[in-house]
Amino acid sequence: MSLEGKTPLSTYAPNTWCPGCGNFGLLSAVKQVLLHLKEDNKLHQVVLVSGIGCHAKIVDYLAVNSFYSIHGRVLPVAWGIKMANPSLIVIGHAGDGDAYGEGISHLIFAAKRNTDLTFLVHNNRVYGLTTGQFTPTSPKKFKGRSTPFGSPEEPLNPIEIMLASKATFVARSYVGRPKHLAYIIKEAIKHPGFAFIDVLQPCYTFFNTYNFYNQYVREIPPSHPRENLEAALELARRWDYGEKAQEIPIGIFYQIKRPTFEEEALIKKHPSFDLKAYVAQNHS
Amino acid sequence: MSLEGKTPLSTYAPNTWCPGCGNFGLLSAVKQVLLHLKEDNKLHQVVLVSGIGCHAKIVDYLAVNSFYSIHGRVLPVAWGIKMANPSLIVIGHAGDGDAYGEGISHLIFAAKRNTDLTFLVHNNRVYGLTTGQFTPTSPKKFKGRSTPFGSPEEPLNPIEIMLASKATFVARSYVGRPKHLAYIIKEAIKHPGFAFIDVLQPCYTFFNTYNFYNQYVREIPPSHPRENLEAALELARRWDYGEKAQEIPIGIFYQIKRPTFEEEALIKKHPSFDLKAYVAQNHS
Amino acid sequence: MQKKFEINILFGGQAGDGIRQLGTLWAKLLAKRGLYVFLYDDYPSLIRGGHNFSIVRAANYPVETHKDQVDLIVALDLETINRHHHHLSEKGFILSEGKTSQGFSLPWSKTVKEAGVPRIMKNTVALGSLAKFCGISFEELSQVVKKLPQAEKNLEMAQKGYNLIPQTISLPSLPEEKRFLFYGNEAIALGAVAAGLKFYIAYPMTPASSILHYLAARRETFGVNVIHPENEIAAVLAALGSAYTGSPAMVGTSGGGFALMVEALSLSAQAEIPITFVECQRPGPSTGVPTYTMQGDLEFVLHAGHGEFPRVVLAPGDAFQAFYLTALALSLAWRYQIPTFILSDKHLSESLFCQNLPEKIPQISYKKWHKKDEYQRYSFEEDGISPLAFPGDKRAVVKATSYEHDPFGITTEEAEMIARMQAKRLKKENLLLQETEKLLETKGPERVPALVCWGSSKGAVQEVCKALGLRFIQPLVLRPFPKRALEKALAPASKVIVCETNATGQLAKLLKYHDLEVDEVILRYDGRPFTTDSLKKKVEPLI
Amino acid sequence: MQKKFEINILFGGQAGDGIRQLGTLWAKLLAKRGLYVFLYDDYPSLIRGGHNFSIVRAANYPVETHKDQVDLIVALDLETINRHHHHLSEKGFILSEGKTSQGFSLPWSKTVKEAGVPRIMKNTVALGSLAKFCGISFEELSQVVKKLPQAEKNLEMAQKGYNLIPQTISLPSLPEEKRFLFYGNEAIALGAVAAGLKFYIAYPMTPASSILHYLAARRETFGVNVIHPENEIAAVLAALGSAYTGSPAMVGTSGGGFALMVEALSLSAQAEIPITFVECQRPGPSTGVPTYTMQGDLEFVLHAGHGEFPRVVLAPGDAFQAFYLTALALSLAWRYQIPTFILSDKHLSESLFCQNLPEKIPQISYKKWHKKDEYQRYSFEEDGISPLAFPGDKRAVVKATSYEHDPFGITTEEAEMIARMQAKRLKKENLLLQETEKLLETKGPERVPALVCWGSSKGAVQEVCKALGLRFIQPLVLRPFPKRALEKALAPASKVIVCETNATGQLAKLLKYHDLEVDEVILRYDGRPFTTDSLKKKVEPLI
Ligand SMILES: Cc1ncc(C[n+]2csc(CCOP(=O)(O)OP(=O)(O)O)c2C)c(N)n1
Ligand SMILES: Cc1ncc(C[n+]2csc(CCOP(=O)(O)OP(=O)(O)O)c2C)c(N)n1
Ligand code: SF4
Ligand code: SF4
Ligand SMILES: [Mg+2]
Ligand SMILES: [Mg+2]
Repeated sequence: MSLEGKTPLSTYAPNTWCPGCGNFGLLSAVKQVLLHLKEDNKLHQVVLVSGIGCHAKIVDYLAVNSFYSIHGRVLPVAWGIKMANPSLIVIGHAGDGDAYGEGISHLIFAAKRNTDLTFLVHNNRVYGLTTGQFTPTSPKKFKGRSTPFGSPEEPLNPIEIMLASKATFVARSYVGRPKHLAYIIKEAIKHPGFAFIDVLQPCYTFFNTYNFYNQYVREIPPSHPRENLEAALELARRWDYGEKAQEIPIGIFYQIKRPTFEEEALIKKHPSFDLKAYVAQNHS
Repeated sequence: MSLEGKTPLSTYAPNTWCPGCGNFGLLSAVKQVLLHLKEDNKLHQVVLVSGIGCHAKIVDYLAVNSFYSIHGRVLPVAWGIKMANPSLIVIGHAGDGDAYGEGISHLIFAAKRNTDLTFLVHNNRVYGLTTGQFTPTSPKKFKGRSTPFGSPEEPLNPIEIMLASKATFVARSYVGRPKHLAYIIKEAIKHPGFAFIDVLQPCYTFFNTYNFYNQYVREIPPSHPRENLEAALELARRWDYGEKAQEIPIGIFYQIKRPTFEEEALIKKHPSFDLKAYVAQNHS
Repeated sequence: MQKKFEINILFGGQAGDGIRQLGTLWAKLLAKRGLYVFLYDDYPSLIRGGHNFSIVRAANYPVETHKDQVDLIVALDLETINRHHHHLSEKGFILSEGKTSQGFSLPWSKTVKEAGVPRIMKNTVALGSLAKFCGISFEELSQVVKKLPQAEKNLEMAQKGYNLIPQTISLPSLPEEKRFLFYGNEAIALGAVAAGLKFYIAYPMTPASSILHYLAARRETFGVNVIHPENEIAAVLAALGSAYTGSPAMVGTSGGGFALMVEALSLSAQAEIPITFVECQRPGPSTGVPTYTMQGDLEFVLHAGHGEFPRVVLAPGDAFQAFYLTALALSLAWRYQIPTFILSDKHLSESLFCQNLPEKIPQISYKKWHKKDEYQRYSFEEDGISPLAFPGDKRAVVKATSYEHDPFGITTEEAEMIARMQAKRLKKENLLLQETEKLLETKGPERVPALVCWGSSKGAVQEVCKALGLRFIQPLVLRPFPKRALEKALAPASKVIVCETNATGQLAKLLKYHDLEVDEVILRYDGRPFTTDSLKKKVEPLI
Repeated sequence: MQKKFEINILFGGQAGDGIRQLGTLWAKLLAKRGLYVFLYDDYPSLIRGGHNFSIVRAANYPVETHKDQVDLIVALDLETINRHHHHLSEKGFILSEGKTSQGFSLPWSKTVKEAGVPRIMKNTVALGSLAKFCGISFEELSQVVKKLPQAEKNLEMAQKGYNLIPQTISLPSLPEEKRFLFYGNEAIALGAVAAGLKFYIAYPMTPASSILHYLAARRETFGVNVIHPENEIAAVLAALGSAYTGSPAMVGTSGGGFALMVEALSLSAQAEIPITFVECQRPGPSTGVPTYTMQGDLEFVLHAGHGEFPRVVLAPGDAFQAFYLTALALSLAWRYQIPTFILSDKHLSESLFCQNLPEKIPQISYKKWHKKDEYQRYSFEEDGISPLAFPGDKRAVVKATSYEHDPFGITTEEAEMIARMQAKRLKKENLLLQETEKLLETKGPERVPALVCWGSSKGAVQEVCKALGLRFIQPLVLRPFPKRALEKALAPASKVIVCETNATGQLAKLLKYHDLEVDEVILRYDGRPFTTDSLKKKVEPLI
């Protein structure tokens, strides 16, 4: 028996996403990036960490190291992996329910700490796997199964939240622009520190936003000054994750350098420890 | 036996804060506000909700309704109280460990939802009751008992986080300015929606910041345009909760109106429900 | 008396084909004929594709479980036949679009395509064919179909399906009696509403989500606020906030979500705030197998929470019990100011039952404060239960707390007060036991082996008992444990066989713990419920 | 043999007076003399003010518990005398600043003030006086004092205190033997380090915080990363991330924090990732009484988590056991790829013990992958234990998962695979039992009553057994439950009396559950530990 499937990097697990699901585009972008890492002989260093939801199935489909964790907890798991072995390339896959609902505390702290991870939010603005409830980025009035009369809440803007939380790499991409997405993921992996990507990923079944995104998505021009927080905020506010938009910028909103958590917090060497001598010295 | 203590609104519980603790100033400001509510014959409508920590002891000292909850969970408890009885005046007391660490997810959602609460963070930038560990708003390099070699993390700026989370009332005050503090609390209670106050509250024992605050705290001038998000952000960025400051603005950074969660989400009337008729109609 | 009649039909197709809806409509159709029905729904954790099936059993006597073997397969795809043909009885039929020697090949997809209606309506076409096949009049069929959204188109499709096939068999009907169709979770929701629920607060999690969906869609009718917060921790704490003001609240989730609520469970105990938890089990540990079933969380729920405190754990086994026990859970929570539990699982929550409602429905009530003296939230009382007042009351200052406390609710660290308050809370356990001990189902003869079960295994176990002439015993309350009542119920049994769908025999352990002998344990832990035929085979060699 | 000697001293004052430090220094002083010592620390949940006291018992034979009655009170404030004078033995003394007929009135505050040193140094002055009072040479005293920060000033203060008082009594000394002083939490921390810990991840919570503080201060020495994350949920999940890479991790907390970790506990079980939990109990439910003690979380820890899976629960009763069992907990976690627990409480965690270290320290080791064929993280093996590989290994793809899965770690919903994997994991429980069953302390004669205890009650119970000639039994492992070993240990007892500091008798229930008879239960649930004298009084009428 073998874990490998019929195409490079795939496993034998049958894909169970709905036809038309935005996750297919995301998967192929990730594969593209992983194939590059394979060429560089780094594939064995990659660890994918996922939450629970439609997005999370991605780890079953890829024949690389992975930790299929629990709903909302991608980031602490990924953090633990990176701390314990900083030579690993750790990529988190979360849903928007995962990342912005159940697990938002970890997201803020990952940004604050600048732990060296890449974090991809498969943001379909709906709970997919639990059959269509509103999430923190669903537009107000969204009719999901827990809010059949319309969601009573304004959506969060995760780009703003990340900027306020001191993230050092803040990006958005769209599965409808696969090259762009692959490029952003590569840049995120290169970034030394916490790299956040909100990936617009239509849920064909419960919240089909393809037309909307196709209409309004605009790539951020290269002239955008990435290290400028005000400029990043201005771009971030062009779309509030509401039902309407004038323009939805995608690309890297913000990127700066700052020491990583691993550099700042981990002990430098693991000395050999002489228990007997230590105890004699300190406990008598 | 009686719950009441020797001074108005107080209970018989002995006060166990350290001499010099910033919580005393906070307590007296709150008392002042409660006395006004008492005059208005509204004291019985007040509910204080606290977390766990030094700050939280405040509810033991005040002879008003209170829910002494658990660490990090002030806001969901307060939210539940307000939803179930919107005529109550619900005031949350949290520590910075509470509000910005254990419970930050609830803080973001309280702001997003604009639930009609007043939320006071007793921000001493340290875990007081557990004897001095660093918190999310401790300055980098802070030497606490869990970080004896210095905290490896940049502090969060809760004002920025709240602005990014769509809070409709964002303020900061300082226990060293008791009148200012009382004024801000009153404004917060008046505000229809989520009113957030970061209260600078020196911990005399583990992080004595009186001199620092006395030196740098400046009241926001009345000319500040409260409904202007950019202006609020600019003010917020004047101090990053680091060790150094040029100026620490206190006052109302931001205030706008937006429908409250209670208005948007609660059912309007509780009709009498005829089970038998309903079941006959819908379940056969 | 009529001759015994039953018909078992398996409906299969892909997720997105509306298999469960098809099964439910069929069940309704037969229920309207006065037949008893039961629906079992089997689906993987995905949204489109894969393989779903529902088995609907209908009979002219009560049925609360399904069989592996079926009389008819309605296959909306080929996969259904591949997977299930070996479950078809020898004389069974298949209705499908493919060629088959054992039934009819019907052009449902073509019908739908030609009519230009959404693909999902294939299920209505198939329903039409099935109805005709079984000799159900189109009049009867349209009663059910016309309640669907897009009624006209659906009626048209039903008609087309109806015309595709000749009548082949016929079904009996029974004189009409008042019985209703409830999914387990609907019964839980309705029981709570009937008892006086005011807030249902829940984060989605299979197999509890349908409580949320059902209540959310009907919140105005029921007068219940339905809130979906940021996570389970917020859910339970908001529920406690609500209850503190006198507004009854319930939360619902599965094992993983309940794990996140455990800290607050302990808070509810210390603060003595009433709350009802619905825990719908699924196979664990951890994410496990989200859309399948297992009775694996009993010990967890019995003991969850730090510190020691009374609780009530109720385990319904069908929709009637689910309705009644949920109402009771709310009632007990408020009368005793404690946390109470409904322990369900996928099999109970997501199966469809055809039952009546209880005559008397437990209501929320509580010991009210009489407004003498100063209010003490935690006053010492004979029975351990302090009267309730709520914030907003001008004469009371209501102090709830997570700390150990004195009668006013002020924090204490004094040895004597700590011990007295611990004892005050624990005192309730005895009273509770007196009230709940009788909650036990016992049926069947003496001096024969008894099958003992709990929760969703009830349906299959009960039927096997009937078939084999065994004694049937189902405790409905698992804490406080009805030791004496069980002792009495078990005494006349010649042998005790415990049946549960988990891997370690948690009820069996509980019985042994209470000095009740267990001779055999039948376990199933592959994510599937007992079926009456497969269970019977396991029981026979043991008796 | 020397005559039995013991001296019990109570040190009291306000929080912030350095009472615990004073007691600890005193304990060190006597330990250096070769005496056995034990320190009990009693403090409310506040930072300054209030009333703290420490009782230090010293003897020329092993002591692991304290008494209520003391021989000497060192009172840094008046409150101490008011509260404790009735605990003073008839011939006891009081050293204090106030007037007293039973001792000395000493101007400690004045001394400090005149010297212009920080107020806290009053404790050093008092230590000086006490040393002199007891006939300890200034040389001995300075050995201990000079290790303090600000050594010179402290030595000066010690000297001043020394000069305030005449020698009044004298203490024996014993030939030096290698014994060390450990707080319970220090022993837990060191045991983990000695076994091979690499990450300690914890959110502060009394009474577990001192593990965090102790390790954080020495992280470079120990080669252990110490991380304080945003909450307990992050703590446990980061620990699992760490262990997934092959880096052993431990988390520590109290009941409320552990409640938040329960979802991840279940994850560790499904993913088969080794982890050790330290749960330091305090009186619950909920926040309860944070700085006091109770053995109230046993049942919770035994059964926490949704789904069914093996775990090990170890309950040390002194520092030696804490050290050894923590090392063992890590070792078992890795060898069996399961969650393991150290169940402590305030009384064990924050008392000071004078003991040796074990000769042989369990080490972390695990079944390594042999790099044949393709790696299957969850391969089926005879013993249920699949070999481990870690990410970064070029030949292995390591897939951990919270879902039910096949051997590669790919999600499964197939009935047969589900059942096989459930069985694979549960298989380990038997192996575990074989290995841990012997972990039981039994001492004392046969045909007399036996006192059975667990965890921190050990010290007092053991001493009462010695004093009354009873049999002493302490199971060190509570899951898997050492039924046969206990049966054997209990068999020669004429009567079984269980002693525990909780309100419902959780160990007693566990014994009964395993068909072991219990005749009497002695419970204490006022937040205080058993003391040898008070427990003796409770035992005497029962034997
Ligand atoms: C603690 C917990 N709560 C709830 C669930 C149920 N659950 C599974 S997936 C999911 C939501 C998934 O939404 P999202 O994260 O947006 O992922 P998507 O399916 O949309 O990709 C939920 C609530 C769970 N598994 N664990
Ligand atoms: C779930 C949980 N984790 C940890 C604790 C322990 N704890 C009590 S108070 C506290 C920190 C308090 O810090 P903060 O919120 O800043 O309040 P302060 O004492 O500074 O006012 C902690 C960690 C707890 N009670 N509950
Ligand atoms: S439900 Fe939505 S997100 Fe999930 S697989 Fe289907 S289309 Fe994709
Ligand atoms: S520790 Fe700090 S916050 Fe707590 S009471 Fe003392 S001074 Fe106040
Ligand atoms: Mg989503
Ligand atoms: Mg604080």
